[in-house]
Amino acid sequence: MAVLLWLTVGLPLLGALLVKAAPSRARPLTVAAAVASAVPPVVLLVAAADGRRATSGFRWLPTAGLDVGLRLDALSAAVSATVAGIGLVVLLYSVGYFADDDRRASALAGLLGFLAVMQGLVLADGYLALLVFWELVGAASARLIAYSRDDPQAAPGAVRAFLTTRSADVGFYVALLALFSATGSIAFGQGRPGGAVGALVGIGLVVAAMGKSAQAPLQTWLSGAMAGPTPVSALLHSATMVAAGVYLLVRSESLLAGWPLDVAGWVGAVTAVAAAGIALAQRDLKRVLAGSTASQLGLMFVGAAAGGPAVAVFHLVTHAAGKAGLFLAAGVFQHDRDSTDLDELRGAGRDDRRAFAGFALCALSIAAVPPLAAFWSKDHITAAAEPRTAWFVLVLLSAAGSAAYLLRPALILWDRGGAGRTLAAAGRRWMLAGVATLAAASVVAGVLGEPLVRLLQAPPLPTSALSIALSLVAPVVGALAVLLPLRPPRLLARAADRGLYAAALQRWVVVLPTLALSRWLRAADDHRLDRAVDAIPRPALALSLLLRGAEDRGLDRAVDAVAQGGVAAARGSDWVERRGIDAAVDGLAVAIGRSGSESRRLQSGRLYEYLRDAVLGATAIALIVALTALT
Amino acid sequence: MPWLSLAIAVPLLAAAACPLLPRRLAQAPRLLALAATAVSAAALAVTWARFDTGKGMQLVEHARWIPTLDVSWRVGVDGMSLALAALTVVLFVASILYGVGPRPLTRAAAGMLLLLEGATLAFFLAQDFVVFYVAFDVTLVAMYFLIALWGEEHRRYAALKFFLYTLIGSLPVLLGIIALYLTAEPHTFNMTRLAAEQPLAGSGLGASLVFLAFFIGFAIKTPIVPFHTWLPAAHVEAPTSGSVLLAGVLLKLGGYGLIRVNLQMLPDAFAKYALAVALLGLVSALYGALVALAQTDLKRLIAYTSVNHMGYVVIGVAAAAATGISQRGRELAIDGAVLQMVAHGLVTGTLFFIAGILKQRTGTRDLRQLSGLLRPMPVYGSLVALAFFASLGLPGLAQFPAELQIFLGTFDVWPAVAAVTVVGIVITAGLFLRALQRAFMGDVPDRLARLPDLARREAIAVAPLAVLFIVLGLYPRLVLDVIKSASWLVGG
Amino acid sequence: MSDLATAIVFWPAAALMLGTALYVFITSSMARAGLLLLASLGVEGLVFLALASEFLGFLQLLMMSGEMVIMVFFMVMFMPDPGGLMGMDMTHDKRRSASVAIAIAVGLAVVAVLTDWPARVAGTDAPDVRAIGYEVMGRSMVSFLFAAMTILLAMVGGVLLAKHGGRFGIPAPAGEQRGQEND
Amino acid sequence: MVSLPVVLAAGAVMFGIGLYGALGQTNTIMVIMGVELMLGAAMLNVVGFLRYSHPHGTSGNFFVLVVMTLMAVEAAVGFALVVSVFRHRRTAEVDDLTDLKG
Amino acid sequence: MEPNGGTFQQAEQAEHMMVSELPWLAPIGALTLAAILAIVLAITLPRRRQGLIGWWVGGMHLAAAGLAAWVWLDRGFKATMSGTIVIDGLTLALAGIVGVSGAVCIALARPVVAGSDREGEFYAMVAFASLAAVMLGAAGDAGLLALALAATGLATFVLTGYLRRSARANEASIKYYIFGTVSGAAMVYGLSWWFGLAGSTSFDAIGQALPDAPTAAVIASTALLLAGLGYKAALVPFHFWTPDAYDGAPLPVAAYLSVVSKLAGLFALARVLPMALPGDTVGWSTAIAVIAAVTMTLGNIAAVPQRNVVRLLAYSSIAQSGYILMGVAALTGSDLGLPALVYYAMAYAATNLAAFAVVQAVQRERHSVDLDAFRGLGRDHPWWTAALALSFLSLLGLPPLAGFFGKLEVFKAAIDAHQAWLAAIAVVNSVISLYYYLRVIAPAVLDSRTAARARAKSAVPVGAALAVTTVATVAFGVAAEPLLRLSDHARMLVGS
Repeated sequence: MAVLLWLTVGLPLLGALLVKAAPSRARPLTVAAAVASAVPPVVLLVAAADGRRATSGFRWLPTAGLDVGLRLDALSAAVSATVAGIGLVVLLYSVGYFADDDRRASALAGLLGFLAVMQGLVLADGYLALLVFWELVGAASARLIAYSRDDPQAAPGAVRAFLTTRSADVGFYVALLALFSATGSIAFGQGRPGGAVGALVGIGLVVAAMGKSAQAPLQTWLSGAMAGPTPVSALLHSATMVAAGVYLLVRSESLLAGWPLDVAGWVGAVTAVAAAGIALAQRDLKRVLAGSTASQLGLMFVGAAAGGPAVAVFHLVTHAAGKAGLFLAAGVFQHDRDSTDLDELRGAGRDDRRAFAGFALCALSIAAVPPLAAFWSKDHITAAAEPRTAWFVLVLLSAAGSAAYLLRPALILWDRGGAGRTLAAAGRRWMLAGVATLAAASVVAGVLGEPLVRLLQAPPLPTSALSIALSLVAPVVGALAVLLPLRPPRLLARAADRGLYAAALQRWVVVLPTLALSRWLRAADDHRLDRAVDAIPRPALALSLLLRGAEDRGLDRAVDAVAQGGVAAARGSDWVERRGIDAAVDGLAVAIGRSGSESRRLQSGRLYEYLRDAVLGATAIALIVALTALT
Repeated sequence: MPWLSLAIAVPLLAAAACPLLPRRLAQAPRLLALAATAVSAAALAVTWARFDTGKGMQLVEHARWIPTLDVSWRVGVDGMSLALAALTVVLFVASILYGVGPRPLTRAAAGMLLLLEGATLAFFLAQDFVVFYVAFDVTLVAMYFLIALWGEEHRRYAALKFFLYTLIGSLPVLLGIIALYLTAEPHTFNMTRLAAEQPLAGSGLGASLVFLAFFIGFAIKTPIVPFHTWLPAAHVEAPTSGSVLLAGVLLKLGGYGLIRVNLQMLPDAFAKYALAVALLGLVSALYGALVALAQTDLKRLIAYTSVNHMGYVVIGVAAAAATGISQRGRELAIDGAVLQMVAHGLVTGTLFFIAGILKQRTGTRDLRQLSGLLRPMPVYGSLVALAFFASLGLPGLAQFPAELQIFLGTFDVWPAVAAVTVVGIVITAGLFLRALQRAFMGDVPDRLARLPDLARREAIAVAPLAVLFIVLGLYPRLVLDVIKSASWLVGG
Repeated sequence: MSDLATAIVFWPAAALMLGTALYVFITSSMARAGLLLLASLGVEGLVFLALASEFLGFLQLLMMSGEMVIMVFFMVMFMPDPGGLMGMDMTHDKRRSASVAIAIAVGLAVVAVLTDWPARVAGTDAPDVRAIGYEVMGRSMVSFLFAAMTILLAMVGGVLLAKHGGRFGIPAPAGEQRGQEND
Repeated sequence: MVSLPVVLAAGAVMFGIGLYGALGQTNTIMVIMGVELMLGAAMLNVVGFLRYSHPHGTSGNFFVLVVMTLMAVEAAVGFALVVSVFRHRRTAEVDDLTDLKG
Repeated sequence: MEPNGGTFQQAEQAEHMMVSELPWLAPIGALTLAAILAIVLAITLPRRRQGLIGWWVGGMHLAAAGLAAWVWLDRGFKATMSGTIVIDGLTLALAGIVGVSGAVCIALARPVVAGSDREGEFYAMVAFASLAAVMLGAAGDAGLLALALAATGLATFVLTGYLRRSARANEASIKYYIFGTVSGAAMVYGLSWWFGLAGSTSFDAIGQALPDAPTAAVIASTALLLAGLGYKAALVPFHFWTPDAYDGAPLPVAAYLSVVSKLAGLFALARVLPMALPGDTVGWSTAIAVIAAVTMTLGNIAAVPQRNVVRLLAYSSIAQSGYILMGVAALTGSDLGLPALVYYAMAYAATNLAAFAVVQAVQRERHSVDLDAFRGLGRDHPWWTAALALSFLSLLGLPPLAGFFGKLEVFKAAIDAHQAWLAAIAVVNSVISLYYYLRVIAPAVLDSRTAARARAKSAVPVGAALAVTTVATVAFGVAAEPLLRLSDHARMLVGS
């Protein structure tokens, strides 16, 4: 088992090194490495399902307790397998995505390297190893975001991503220090120490998880990270790395039990709604998806806080498949239109129907349309949140939002108004295969709930009639909110007349009722109603615009302001540096020089003055001696 | 075979031989310097092999020098000495390979480098206070000439400042040494004995004054804010190898002294002022990072990060001196501090080489004038990124375990200090990424588009350092098992 | 000498001595000053005599009569206006010099007067002049010899300085060039 | 009646006069005279002590001899110096000697 | 030791002792012989051969140093001549230093005075001055002390004014003369009071009387004594003549003044004060410590703006007096004071002579002693530059040069004597001194050649002196053991 554990980390790493070493053979090497890397996690998963547990570590620092190692248990096996699966798909997709890129070796090696450290993070045994991989994952992420040399947003995005997550990592450090200081151990599964130290541990870990998972108010880095190549976004910023925060919460359940998890839940619930609003207002497809990711991760936080590990991990898995699929499909459109701007992408789905099919399937899954995968997992979260009304409301709002923000790009993609051009790109087959795989996964992953519960030996997943009902209603409301106000009735009618949506939507039973509803609303021709309905989304829209504005201006500016404040402070201290201390020292030198010049005046060259001064000096000495002798 | 004395003496003798080399043989100084350093390295390797990690001060070589004052040539190693001596040799090999001033290495430059090397080794290995002090000051002179002769535009000013500050630091140390000498009965300069006997243990004002004298001296060398103002000037104006050695080796003199003298010989006094020292270290760490953030000159930026990193060392040492600390925390803190010195030497050495190469290629180190360098210089750029990430404490690279150990040790006694210190890692991350973003990413202007990538000579000088800090980052016990402060740090 | 005789000689002699000494620096004539100094120091010999130091007193009179004559010669040779006909002022910074000197004199006098000096052991008379001889030829022999060396030194040195254009008919050496001025 | 303090006071006054000469006179010769007076004051002190405190202090007698010698030799060298300087600079005024300073 | 002579028996006894004690006076005798024979030779030898006198006097200086060593090793210490001359560690060390330094100065002077009109007498004057300097340090009697002070002064006045056609030399000698005689007269006045308090001019007797004597009189007389010896040692506030005299005097004479006559004054202080004021009477150690602090501070500060290297060295030597005086100040409080004094004196002699030798070499070639004259020296004369750097760094006190161990010793003594504040002031001063020492070293080492210059005729004696003193500067530090042992064994017969 130990060998398998290390292989899980080692194989992708080896692959990365090989690809880096032989860039001309990047493609075959990547494929081989990707496939090989997927094997050990699967074996591990089987073993874990079989009840096998293993750890393999060594003493990394001489002090007792500071070991570093990997472990196999149910949680790590499950997440590791997810990572491996998504990783495999994304890597194969990438082979196609980067087919025309002459620096593909770098990108592929980067992805493989990321896969290695991500597996390390998942399999890490103890908080020290977790921290090591946690930081490495962040660095790998920054490197991959900054991959593009043409996009002026890439470098700043990478920097912001790394800095934001690292700031949050201070929490991890502090938690680790506090934990070790209090218990002398950094092993998983400990209870939280009491007192202030325990509070530090709790807060620190939650903050770290928030940073990694882009939870409010630290979510801004995620949209900046979209400047990276799309496969990177798919792998890192939707499916795996950002889920590390959720993983940390689940992993640390025993440490965080109680108020820290409540805090996490609140953060998650708020983020779920806020990020949904942000997603709704983005004009860039990938940024929409980024907002959606943050929102879904918020749901996972709620799940972890309210429902326990199985709930969160279940959603993690289904979301990973769906969101990665969305990104991969977005990547296809991006290749088609050489952009991810929604205006540019208008009609791209119609031009590339296969990709759009995958996109739509995954979107429906994320939007929690039954019986697709994410419906089930999200339903459990909703059910788990039911006892806490506030969370419950927020979760439902976000569910509605998810339908809205996914429907909007879907509509645009399917619009006819687009340019209708498709760039012939190499490697399409790889890419479409990837999209297809994940779309399929999004359809079927819903069955994983029960096995997961058994694997994790968790209590049965919560569910309730109310939650199912409201879960069903929420997306519909969300979809309506999009369909009604954003389509002027005339346009909508024409679109309906032309069967604009029919071809697409008929295939998806879930959207049909929505469309029917919209038709009914139009048929009612009730201006008041129209207006009333119109009025509902308006505040939402305003809110989302506000949030986006906050995102772009407020929070970003706040972050920038902090940074600028730091820089200003730095400049200030630099000024102090140059003017203050240094000047003091230099001033001292000047003073010495000046007193030297003054002392030259004593040496006037006039002998009688010398003599007189000598006499006075001698007298002074005598007086001093007399004073000391007499006292 | 007196291996340690050999390691010190060979560079010094070679330095003395440098003026005698024939002027015609242009390569001779370089080869001589390399050969001498190789001998030193070999002698240290033998020592490393013979070193018993379980014991404290060992392999002591001893010869009478001035018996009247009980001054001896006394050199020996414990974990800290050995680790830092090894670091010294490594950095000198790199510096000699890289060169100073005009190429090939002139006789004078080779002589100064070798003199500096011998003196630095003597300092780390000395077990006699006079040898210790002599070495301390000889490094000062050699470095002064290195800066003043082969430095950059304002080299005179910087060299003078360096000389001045270091002298201000070294003279109180001399007073402290004398005070220790006089309080020991019988009078002795033997550091091993002084550490064992602790003649000033428990004595109030005197011990505090002596502590203060040593502290000022080492604080200037380390440097601790506000005694650091010599550092940016010296680092910026020094030639590349000079900066490397200054940051990589000479700053360690201060940290080494703090541990060797203040902590080992004056633990009582240190315990009294531990929190104050730690706060100074904390201020250094944060202040250094903040000031570095505002720099546009790459060398200045690196220089200030040295203040930051050495601030961690000071915090660790202070924590180890505090009364409330557990044995485990103590060892963690000191192990971490020593490892941090080693790691910082390797990483910052690399960084200064990087800055030197940059200046040589582009004629400027002003980050505002640079952009997109990764494109013409991918290998170099990757090296820069690697070194930057190492310096900001990324796991897997050498400074992470060191800083983590310091944090762990410090948290044991002052959680608040440790927690605030951790904030420093964010600022360093910010400043390095800013620099990376500014100079290495984005569009590349035409004038920078055709820069040659890393040359072989440069790669040979820098690669060993990079390899070492990666290896140390992956498996820090390679050095930590040797350092093993538990075996030589007397329990306080 | 009895106390009375001492007093009779001492007071006038001391007054004269100090008066002439003071007048040395008041007169505007170099020659007069020299003669006054001669007088002052000669009278000091008288004071010595009054204080029962016959040997020293006579020696002082002898020395001064020789030395001061030489001094007068020098003054006549080298001084502007040696006769003091123009009444030139030879002082500078007179007030401050005077106040410093007065302060020092008063200070020393006060300390001297207030100090409880060792008293003469009663009943022991001063030894006769031979004792000085024994002192010089015994205990202070080496000092005496060294005094001789000093006189030799002064002679050689005095000649060296005073006589330009030495034995070999070459001029005295000029200065080394120091780079700031021309010698 | 004469007593030791009287003698010493006279010595102090004489010393002061000599010092005044040394400080206040512009001419080197006059300064030398001041020095002579200072030395004379020292002699006077010793003679006073010999009379009133230490009649057996023969070393004091020798000390006076030494001082007399000093007066002679210092004057001799001093005059020689003045001669030398006067030849070259045509002046023996102390106030003219201010090239060396600072 | 008799406080007074005065009887026939005493005289007879003294004569017997004198004969038996002659070996102890051998170093003094050698110098006396050197002086007398030098005068004879100066009168008799033809002009071309006057240089031989230099060899003779220089040789006898070395012989005196050798004899001092012989006395030390073979005869031990003794208060001779009824205590008027004290031959002990202090005296013999001074004799050794004076012997060797005098020889070095003669070597330096040889090219300056060669062929001049009074060459032979010049060497004779050096011999006289050295003799007087040794006497000054050896004097155990006020009379001899006054004589020796005056004789040292007179001989060096003449040497300073030797270049008679130089206005600067004239001025220097006049100033030096007047300052010296006035200070000497003041000392004589002070000594007269000591006689009054003790009834004898023997410092031994004075030392028995002064502790119980009225304080005011003791203080006043001691202050007057300090004026005399302090001027010789160039202590503030009696230092004013120093820069002017060094500046005007021939360079070898300036070197001589800065080493021989200064050390003689300091050694005399070290002898007289503990002898006459035993056990820190009237707190003189503190007073000396204060003077030391003021001296080093003023010397260093005043040296900073100097551009004339000779004046700079003059102020530097004032500062060095301050450091040496730390040893004197520690005499009562610590056993380490005397060894520190002796070692520092030796180290200082070697170092300062090396510095003056370099300056003289530069002056001979470039006809200037301005800082600019040192520019680019390293390219033209690497060995000179090495000597310059080594000697100036030694003056600064950098290890492992002689000056460092000197500082180590005096700091040790000061701290041991509970004068740590003085050591702290000395430390600050060392830092200040860095400014001006580097001001000379830096242009010499760092600047490139300014213009091609004709190389001066090489003067073998100067080169030899330069080599010897530089090697000594290094060797006294690296191989300090013999000298330190010697200093450690230096004892004073009376006093501390």
